[in-house]
Amino acid sequence: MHASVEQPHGDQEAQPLLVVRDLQAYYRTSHAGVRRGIRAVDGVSFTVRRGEIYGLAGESSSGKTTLIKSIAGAIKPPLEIVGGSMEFAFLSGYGGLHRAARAELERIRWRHLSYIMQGSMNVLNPVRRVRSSFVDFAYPHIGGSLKQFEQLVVAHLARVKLDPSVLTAFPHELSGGMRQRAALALATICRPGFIIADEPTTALDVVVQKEVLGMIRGIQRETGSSVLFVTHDMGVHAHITDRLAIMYAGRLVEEAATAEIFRNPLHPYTKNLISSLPRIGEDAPRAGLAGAPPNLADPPSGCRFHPRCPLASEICCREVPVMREASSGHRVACFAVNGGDGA
Amino acid sequence: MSGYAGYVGRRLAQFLLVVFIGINIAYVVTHASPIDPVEQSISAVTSFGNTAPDAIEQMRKSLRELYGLGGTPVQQYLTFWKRILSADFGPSLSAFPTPVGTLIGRALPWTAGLLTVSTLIAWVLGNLLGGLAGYYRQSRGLKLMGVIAMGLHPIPYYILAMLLLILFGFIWPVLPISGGATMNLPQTLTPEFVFSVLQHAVLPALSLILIGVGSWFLGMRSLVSNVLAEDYVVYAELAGVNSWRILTSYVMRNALVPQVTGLAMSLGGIFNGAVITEKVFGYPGLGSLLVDAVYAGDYGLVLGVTTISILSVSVGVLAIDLLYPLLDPRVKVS
Amino acid sequence: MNDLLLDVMEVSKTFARGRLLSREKIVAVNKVSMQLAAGQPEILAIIGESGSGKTTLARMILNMETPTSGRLVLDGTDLAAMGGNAARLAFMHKVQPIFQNPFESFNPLKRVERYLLMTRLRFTGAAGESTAAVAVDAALHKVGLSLKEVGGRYPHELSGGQLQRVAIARALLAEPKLIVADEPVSMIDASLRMSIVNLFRTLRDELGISIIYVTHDLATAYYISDRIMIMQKGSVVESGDARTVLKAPRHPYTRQLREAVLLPEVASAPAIVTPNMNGLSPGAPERRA
Amino acid sequence: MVAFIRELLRYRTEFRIGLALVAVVLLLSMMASFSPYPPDSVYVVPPDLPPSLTYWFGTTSRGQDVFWQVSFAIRNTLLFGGTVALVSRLVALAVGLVSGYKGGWVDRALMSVNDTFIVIPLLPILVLFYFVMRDRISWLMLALIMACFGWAYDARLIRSVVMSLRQREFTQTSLFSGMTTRQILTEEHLPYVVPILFSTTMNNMVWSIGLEVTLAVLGFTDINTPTIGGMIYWANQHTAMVAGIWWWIAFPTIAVIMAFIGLFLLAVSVNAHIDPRSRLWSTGEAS
Repeated sequence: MHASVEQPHGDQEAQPLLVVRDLQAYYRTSHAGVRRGIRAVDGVSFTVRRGEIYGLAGESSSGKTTLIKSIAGAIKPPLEIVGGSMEFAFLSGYGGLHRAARAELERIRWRHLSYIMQGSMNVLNPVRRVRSSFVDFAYPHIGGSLKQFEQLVVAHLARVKLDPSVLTAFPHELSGGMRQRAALALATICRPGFIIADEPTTALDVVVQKEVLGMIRGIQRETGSSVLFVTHDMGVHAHITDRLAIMYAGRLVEEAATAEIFRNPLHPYTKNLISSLPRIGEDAPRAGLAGAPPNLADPPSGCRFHPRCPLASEICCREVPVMREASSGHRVACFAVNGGDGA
Repeated sequence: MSGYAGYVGRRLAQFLLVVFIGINIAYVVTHASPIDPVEQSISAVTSFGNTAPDAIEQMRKSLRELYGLGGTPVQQYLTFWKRILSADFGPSLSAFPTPVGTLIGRALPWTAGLLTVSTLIAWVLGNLLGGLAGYYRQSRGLKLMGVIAMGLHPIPYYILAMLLLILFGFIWPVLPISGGATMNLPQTLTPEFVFSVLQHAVLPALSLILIGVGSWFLGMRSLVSNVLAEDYVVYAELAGVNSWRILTSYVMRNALVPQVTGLAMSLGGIFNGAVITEKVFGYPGLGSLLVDAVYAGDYGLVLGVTTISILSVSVGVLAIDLLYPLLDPRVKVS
Repeated sequence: MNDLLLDVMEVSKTFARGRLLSREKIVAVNKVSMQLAAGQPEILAIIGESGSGKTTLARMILNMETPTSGRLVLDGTDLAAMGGNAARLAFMHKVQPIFQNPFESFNPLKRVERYLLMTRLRFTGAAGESTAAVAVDAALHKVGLSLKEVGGRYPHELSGGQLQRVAIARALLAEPKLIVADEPVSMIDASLRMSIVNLFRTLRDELGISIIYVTHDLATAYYISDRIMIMQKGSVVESGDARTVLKAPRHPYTRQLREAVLLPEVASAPAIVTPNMNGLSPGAPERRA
Repeated sequence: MVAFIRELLRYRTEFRIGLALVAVVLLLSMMASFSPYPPDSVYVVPPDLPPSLTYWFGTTSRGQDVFWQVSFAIRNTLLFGGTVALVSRLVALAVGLVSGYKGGWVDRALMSVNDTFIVIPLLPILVLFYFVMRDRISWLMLALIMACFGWAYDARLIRSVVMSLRQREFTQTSLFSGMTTRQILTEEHLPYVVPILFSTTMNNMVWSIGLEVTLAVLGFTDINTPTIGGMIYWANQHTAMVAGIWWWIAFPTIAVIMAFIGLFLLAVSVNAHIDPRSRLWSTGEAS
């Protein structure tokens, strides 16, 4: 094992922060002799660069939550990593957090890698004051005297416009927006190199959502962290991410700079996602897609989008399209765009 | 803080309601009898030996008043309450003329001590082990403990107490099986007396603890497996928070909250158990007093012990309720 | 009076929180009035954030909540004066709900067609199961499904989008004049959302059903509604023609909401550059317009 | 329902063990109908014989065959528990349903009374009851008075289930599909309440039988009707343990413990199976 922990601010700046290669994560159950598998993530590759907000969009059964769990190393049966690797800049040689040694993980977690969770309204321990969450999560990584630590926390809370008094409050005494900002401060206090944000603003009202997004952006710029930002909301992606990947039925179908995706979507699924978004001031009719997302226990052959695709041809039913660069930095997995032969 | 005041107000109101309904049940039960309880009691007492006729008359008068047999139903009811509120249950018939209050006062500390200590031990131990068993699901030892708890929990107090009695009284006689302390020791705080009290408390306490532990263990284990799925626990795990810290401050701390409510709710049942245990081990508490009073036909004493039981259990519940906000800060806003 | 389908007059709803000693009152809806004209089907959007009282108002219109003060009159019937089972059935014949969570809209232990058949039999006096089944199939066709696809299925065997269509078909089977839909698409996947939204438009245009669309989403509200009503903390702060209000909001709160909408247009502004690959200063493009 | 039981049999070891124990005890109780002796006659067999091929469980000092006594006793004890459970279920169901559906002040008032009944220590009251009734106390009377106290905890459980059912959207769908309140209760909600009713019935039987045994052992019941507690009472009266007649106490104790553990396991396994999270765990049906 040549595992080593590298400093996020080392001299290997050009090295990407996370490289995911051909990841396959399945839910496998076996009872009464019947083995079943749900291929939630099936051959996903992408790279998160240093200092960028990388967006991941997908609907409820796209496998994006499973992808996040895999990257975070939160693998519990029946979820299994079946193939592929995830290499972090700060943890190389293991092929993923789920294989890292315990001591290594304890060093990395929160120092180099933190999370803003889906439903992060409920991430603070309800029976303890907010201060103790900061102490539990961050103090072991920051050290020094508790007094210094608290000063640091107070200064950091100011970045998310929270008063120091929230530290002595219990979570239920804070409003939803305040809790969300406290969670944001908690996730960024150690200035980690990498933050995974899973639907961090979905439960918020629009006005608060915009404010919190601005704060995430602000802190990210200041600390130079990379963020993997997952949400189904294309408006949020447009607002905050630098690059964007679209996931459908366990696979990536398109990836490009966010602006490029919105300006020039290539994959028919992406095209529909963007063209169907209603906009205030535009009265043209929008059309949804026919059909329903596939069941991942029994996905369609070939391209998983072909049963709903207006451009589907015979090859789409047979072969799996791979992600190919259509123009610089713009990858797409579609025979209609890339041309016939697939590979 | 007004939230806390509101909470305390609600708990006090509930406390008064429990006492009110409890005493009323006692009233209805005593007045439901188709036979004249006074004559029955007197015949039960007098059959033991020669009692002076004027003493019998005094008893009859006191009993009739206690039963509230004179006057209109409303007057009967009010008299009943008056005697209970003034804690005046008259003289005991079986230990005439010692007042019932004195007998109860003597017995109460034994029960309170035994019950408090054994309940606390059972609660703490059961929750601790149950918490560990819920957290470390794979541990064989804890799994085995779960099986034992499942077997122990449904066994009634009497049967378990009897089994212990057989085990330590006949098969392996190492512990005293009867009484609260060695008979002839003076009841002062000498080391011998304290040791003797502790020694005598082992078996009754053990039977209470064995049954209690099982139920707290099972409850805590299932609570913990629910808490484990909560966002704040998952998040702390992802954050690499020390696992002992997660177990104590996150998992157990939150799972304990309903267990405190559970303790308050089951206090009545635990008291029932203590009554039996005391009888089996001849422990000089309220339970033995109650059972012996029934055998002796001592009405005042039975009624006195019953009302005091209702009252002391309610006080216990109130005490737990008032401590509850310390554990769960959320009650203040409820 | 008779030319109104729905007349909401100064309704308020207060909830009491806490018990006995510490009682505080929360005004969920504060003197709201609104009207829907009869014979003139339209889509009215009620827009607000959480705590704005929009859902409480919708529940009062559905007679699931009784107003603390004020009056609601539906098609000539005062909801407060409605008593007895027959009156309740007559009311539900006119007004039907669509709920937010399609997975929760049907009992997981029962087959979904049960609700469709029941609705048909109860409200339209359909003679027997077989005529009802024909009507059920027709209603399912209106929402792009068929009895063949849905019959005999349990809720977990259908997707969220399908279930929401079934819920709409069920409402249609009562032949209502008004449908109250509370956040009907917020839990529907993006690729399916617009087809459900478009369905509401079809219901209005082809079946002449008025729709009250309760939502927090300004963009879909703009897309389908004729009129909108903006609520904040229980009160209506602005209302009127959807296009007028959303294009040129007058009330500061409406403006605030309008500005908070995250629009894809922002990203398609030409100032975008590809992110800097050289790490430390993330090359995030300036996007603020 | 059938599918539910089949699933339980398939995935829950506790359920299988519980079912087996209860079946054995039930079989034993049904044997009572074939007893060669009436339950209350004494000196029908030679006294104090240890277990043998003739007298499987031995004989008592009162000249009774322990096997047939246990059979009668467990039958009566189960009947007692069943009666208490049945009557208290009616109260629990009524209070739970009303409280859960009505809500508001009705709920608050009912729950206050409910909590009172949970807290009040029952045993002293039962003893008081025996004290004033003495020999007139009957099996049924005791069962009824216990039923008056045994509903409260379960009413709370039923109430919480009903409250969550009432909140769920499908209830509103049913309402707007024109279903009557009775239909909603019996067709939509009952399937969720039945498993709870079952598991609380089992737990309630464990509770009431335990109390009955206790009272009987102390002699505070109708000791002439053979029950498990009654048998132990008579054994104690004849100082059976000291005299070495252990079988007089051991067999009824074993029988009642089997009943307890069996009923308890049935309750636990059904309860665990209703909880969707642990259900997924056991059937392996994740996501």
